[in-house]
Amino acid sequence: MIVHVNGATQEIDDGATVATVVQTMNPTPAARGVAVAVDAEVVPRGQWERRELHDGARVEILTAVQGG
Amino acid sequence: MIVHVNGATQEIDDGATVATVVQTMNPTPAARGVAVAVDAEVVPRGQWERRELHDGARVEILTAVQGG
Amino acid sequence: MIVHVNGATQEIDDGATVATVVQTMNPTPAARGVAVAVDAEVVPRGQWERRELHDGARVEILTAVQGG
Amino acid sequence: MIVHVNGATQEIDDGATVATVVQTMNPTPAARGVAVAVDAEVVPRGQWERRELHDGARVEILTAVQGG
Amino acid sequence: MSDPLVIAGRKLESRLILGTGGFASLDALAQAIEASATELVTLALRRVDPTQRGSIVDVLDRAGVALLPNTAGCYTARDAVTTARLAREAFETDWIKLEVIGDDRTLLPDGPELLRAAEELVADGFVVLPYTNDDPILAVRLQDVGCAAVMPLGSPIGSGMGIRNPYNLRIMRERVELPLILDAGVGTASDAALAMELGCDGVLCASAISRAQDPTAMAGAIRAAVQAGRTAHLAGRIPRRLHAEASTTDAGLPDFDAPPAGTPHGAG
Amino acid sequence: MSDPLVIAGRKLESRLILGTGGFASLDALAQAIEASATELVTLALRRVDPTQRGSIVDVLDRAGVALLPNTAGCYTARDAVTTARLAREAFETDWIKLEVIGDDRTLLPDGPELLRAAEELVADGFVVLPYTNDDPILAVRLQDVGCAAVMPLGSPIGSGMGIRNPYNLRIMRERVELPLILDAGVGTASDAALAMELGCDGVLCASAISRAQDPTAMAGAIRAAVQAGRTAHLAGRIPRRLHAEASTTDAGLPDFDAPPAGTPHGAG
Amino acid sequence: MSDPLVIAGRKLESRLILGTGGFASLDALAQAIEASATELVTLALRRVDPTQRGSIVDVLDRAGVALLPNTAGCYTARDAVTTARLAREAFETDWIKLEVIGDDRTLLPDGPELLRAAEELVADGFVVLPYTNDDPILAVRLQDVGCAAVMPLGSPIGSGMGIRNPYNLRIMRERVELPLILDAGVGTASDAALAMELGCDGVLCASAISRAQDPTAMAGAIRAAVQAGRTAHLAGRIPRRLHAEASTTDAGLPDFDAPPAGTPHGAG
Amino acid sequence: MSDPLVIAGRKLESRLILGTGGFASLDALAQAIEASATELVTLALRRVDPTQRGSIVDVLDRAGVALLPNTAGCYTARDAVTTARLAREAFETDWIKLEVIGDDRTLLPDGPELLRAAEELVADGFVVLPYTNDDPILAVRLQDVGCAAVMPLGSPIGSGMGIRNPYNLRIMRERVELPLILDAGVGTASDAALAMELGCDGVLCASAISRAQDPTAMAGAIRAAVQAGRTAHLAGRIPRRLHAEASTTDAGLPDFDAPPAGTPHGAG
Repeated sequence: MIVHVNGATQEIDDGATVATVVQTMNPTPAARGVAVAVDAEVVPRGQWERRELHDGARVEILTAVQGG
Repeated sequence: MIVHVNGATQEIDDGATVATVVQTMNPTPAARGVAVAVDAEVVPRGQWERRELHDGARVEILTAVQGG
Repeated sequence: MIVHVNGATQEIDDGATVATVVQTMNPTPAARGVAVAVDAEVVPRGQWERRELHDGARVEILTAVQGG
Repeated sequence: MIVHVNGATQEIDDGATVATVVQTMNPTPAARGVAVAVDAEVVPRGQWERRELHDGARVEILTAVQGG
Repeated sequence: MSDPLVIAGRKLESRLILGTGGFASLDALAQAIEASATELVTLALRRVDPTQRGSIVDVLDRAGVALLPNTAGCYTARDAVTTARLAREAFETDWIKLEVIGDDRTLLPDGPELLRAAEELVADGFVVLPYTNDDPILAVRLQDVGCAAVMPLGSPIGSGMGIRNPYNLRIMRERVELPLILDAGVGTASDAALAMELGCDGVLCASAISRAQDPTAMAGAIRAAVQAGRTAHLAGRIPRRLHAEASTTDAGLPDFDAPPAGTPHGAG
Repeated sequence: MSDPLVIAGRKLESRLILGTGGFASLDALAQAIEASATELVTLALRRVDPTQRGSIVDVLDRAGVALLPNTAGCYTARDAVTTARLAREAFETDWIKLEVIGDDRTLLPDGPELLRAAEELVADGFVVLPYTNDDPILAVRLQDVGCAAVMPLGSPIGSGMGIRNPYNLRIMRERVELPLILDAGVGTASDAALAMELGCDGVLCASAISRAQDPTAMAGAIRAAVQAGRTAHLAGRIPRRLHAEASTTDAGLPDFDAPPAGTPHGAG
Repeated sequence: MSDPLVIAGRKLESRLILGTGGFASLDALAQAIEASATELVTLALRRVDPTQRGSIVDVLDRAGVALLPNTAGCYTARDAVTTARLAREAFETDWIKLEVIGDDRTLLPDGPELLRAAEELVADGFVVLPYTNDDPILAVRLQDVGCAAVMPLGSPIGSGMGIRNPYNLRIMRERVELPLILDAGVGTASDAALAMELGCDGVLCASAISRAQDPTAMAGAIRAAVQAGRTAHLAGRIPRRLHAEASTTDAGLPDFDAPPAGTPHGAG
Repeated sequence: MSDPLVIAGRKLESRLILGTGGFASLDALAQAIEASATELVTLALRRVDPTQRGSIVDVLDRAGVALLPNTAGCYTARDAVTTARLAREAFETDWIKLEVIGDDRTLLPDGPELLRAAEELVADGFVVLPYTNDDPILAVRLQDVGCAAVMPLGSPIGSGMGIRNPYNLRIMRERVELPLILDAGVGTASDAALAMELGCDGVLCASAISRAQDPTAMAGAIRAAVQAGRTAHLAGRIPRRLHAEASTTDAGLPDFDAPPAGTPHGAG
């Protein structure tokens, strides 16, 4: 199954969750300062483990940077 | 029947038209530079003669002034 | 004998010194912050006692004030 | 005899006049818009012919240019 | 050598648009129109006053100028749209100077309402000339929705404060291809010239003329200033420098003092 | 309706004095003179260059303008006085634009030397027009010693920075009865208009015209701006306000929304 | 004597909000935070970069400052709202510095989109601090929809041009009761002081500090300037005058020259 | 980290010089001295008034500040020199703030008289700090004759107009190596900060403090502003730009809208 994570295409197993892809991008997913949107909707941290991704999902995994 | 012409209450006969009230306010209604709204909708000059006013109608009869 | 002290005419005895007129204007002449000019020339404090005034002398006795 | 004309040293005959050196610098000396100073003093046009230069004289021959 | 201002296909030889508010009389207005050489003049709609003598429309018609009705006094897009439609009916013109203000003390435009009204009026076939603030982004949005020109303020209406933020007008000029007309704040001639030098295509001026001590003379002054500023803009001004740049050369400067260097004085 | 600038009894219909420095050619100068309508033009004295072709004096004579020689490049009263006397001899005029500068980078005037030179030249019968800074006190001193006009700068020569301190010019105008001519800093038309609006009687302009991309066009622009500023000054501008002053009345504003207050709707 | 800035019930002893963009390193940022004495610091959200070392959140947590996430880079209300929600999730704060820009060259805000986003975020429970332009009307609209503060620019982000139009801020201050935070354009200390003197309640500053040659020193300078401007604002400045007002009295001035009037000199 | 202002070999830790004119009482003055942290304070000489209670000299001595007598009210070099000599006698100091004014309405300095007085006083052994206008050339002349500092105005004494022509101060700073002290025109804190940012070494301030509604608070504000401006000057400000310079990077900006380019959506 194909999903788009931070603009890049990625092949994942069926049934993979948000937590799965977060871990690939960010080895310390518990860290404060990370947030995830799937298809432009926020996925609260508490749902990462159980929220499965659908084929073609657009996942944005964001973190804090300097700015403003 | 009561209508409101330029903010003032006015008693008119049933079946009175826009042209009727225009004439009371402006003795030379053909003059360029006059426009009329009934209930915030423009009534084109060509319809003044046949457009009857309903009870409670809010009529605005406007003309050119310096401005701008 | 007539002298002019701070713009006002004053009658003094012949042989009167700068110290004499300073004392009339300023009861504590030793105070720091006072200076005297006679005919637009500074008279140092050390000479006040012995410097006699001539007839028509213009004496300015100045002291500190607030200023910019 | 040596004179200094417009900053350059020039050998001239004894008895040479202002008119002489003007002519060497400016072939049309009658032209309006020329003035001469010798040793920082203006020499009026009317005196050019008879004013002899002395040894070491500093001659400035000036004319109109754009400016201002 | 013609250099017309073209708005929605209409050529205007004069780049000065005259606002008619504030003139003491229609006669004074007529004289100012003539002195200004304007070809486009604003006017407003108000309730008929049966006691009124003389019609501004007659004055403008006699002067041969085109009419630019405004929507002055409107606080909402809805009222402005209604007023524009009444003006079209009254004056038989599609042109509208669109004003939607936010406040009766500053008379500053309300951007979001203005944009909404502009969009609606463009869709309804109007030639929309919006009075806007000096925000370059809003100007671009007004261009995007199909306005015929953009008319930023220099400072509040009638304030006479000139162009308070020339930088915004410079940035706006870079971004907007439509005609830019400075529409408020002119206090005197130099303000109008500056607007044109900043790249505006025209100036709309009411109070600076109508409320001057001598409105006719001021109309002539601002007319000349608009032309001067336009010409200067096209003529390409010199750059600004902190220091001086001599206008007279030092070459050939005489030396009245010293003998020429290295010369053994009197040696000859 | 004539409104001449009068200096030392000479009437000038044009209030623009043209500086000739910086023009690329005598032809360009001649065209700018015509476009500017000036009647008084500066020039300088430098060492004769035998290779030079064409005379600026001929150009100016053909244009029918009066000459205003300057003392550009002088750093001392002595050199300026000598130069003025040479200019009188060369051009058969008592008029002199007196420049005594303090610095070749800023070309700013040296006040004490300028005052000294002015005093000496007045005593020698000259009509002295001193180029000075924007110091109101020095301006009064120059008036006191008998100058024919006072010519303050707006900003350094050739800087194009306009009038950096309009307050000083306002104060100077209150104190000086002589003609005031803004003499440096004009960068474009609006600067010239502003000078006149501040109460100057004329503008002297060189680089803004001569070094513009199109000098002839800029000459016309600045000519128009000087006139516009003069007219605006006399016409009496509106006061400045922080807030707005409506140019369209609120009286008679329609109300498209609510039924008239207190009216039992449909009661009839 | 405490004089805290209160936003949405939170008291901030420092009236300087620090933007974190532009610092060369997290160390430099940490030092500037300390020198600035700020208690509220912005940060942004971007895609996770697995190669990144060090976390700005850790730095800010160690410094003990509150976080103010922004929506920098958003051009639409929709993106800004999504970004704000992600920030709430990431940083566990309802506070959001709302930016909706119209243009990547000027970074000027898009008023209508900004207002829409503000309204939506307020409804969603956010404490909204919108970065806006200097338009007083838009500021009032932002207040009306429930923002917690209004953050106008002085000039474009990072331009260092200071406050280009102080008049607009004065007018805004008259109309807005919410805290006003100057949010862009500060170039150096005097700009920050001026903002406070105009009645702003605080200053948000990033580039002026982070890109200064010595960011830590500049952080201290701007901190002091904000306090100085605040104190000066409350202390009640003297009015502006065109002319002078002597600070030394003329009373008692000596007269070194003339004998006293009317005195027959030597008569005694 | 000490950064003293050094004038004629004397080190001053505070770069703010306090003028004493305008305080409502000696108590108010004493409080302002403390709040300002100044170490150098002006005072003047006037005819003895036998009815006067309390001595400013005592107040200044108790505060431990050095005295800087002035020659306020003098219109000629001669009077100023006499006054300076009297001040030396009265206060046992060689330091003199030299004022020679041209006009009692503007209190602007008379350049030529000032220069003459400065020359004479330097020859007589004084440490001369001349109050001068913002003319860079006169400043250089004052340096040349041996003054210990140059004290230009920003605007007329007591006008509170700030620095009307920052360009002149920039040019002056380039030309003058002596300490530059801004000596008139400060109206509020930001003016003082700006003076320092332009490269002044100190600020002399009287009316802005003494006539503020709360002089003690304003003394503290201007003290902080002088320090802030000094620090900012040394910290190296960012350059000014017409356009924006982002403080948040665009790198890593999320894309909430489109599917990634070139990806056949749902192809997996």
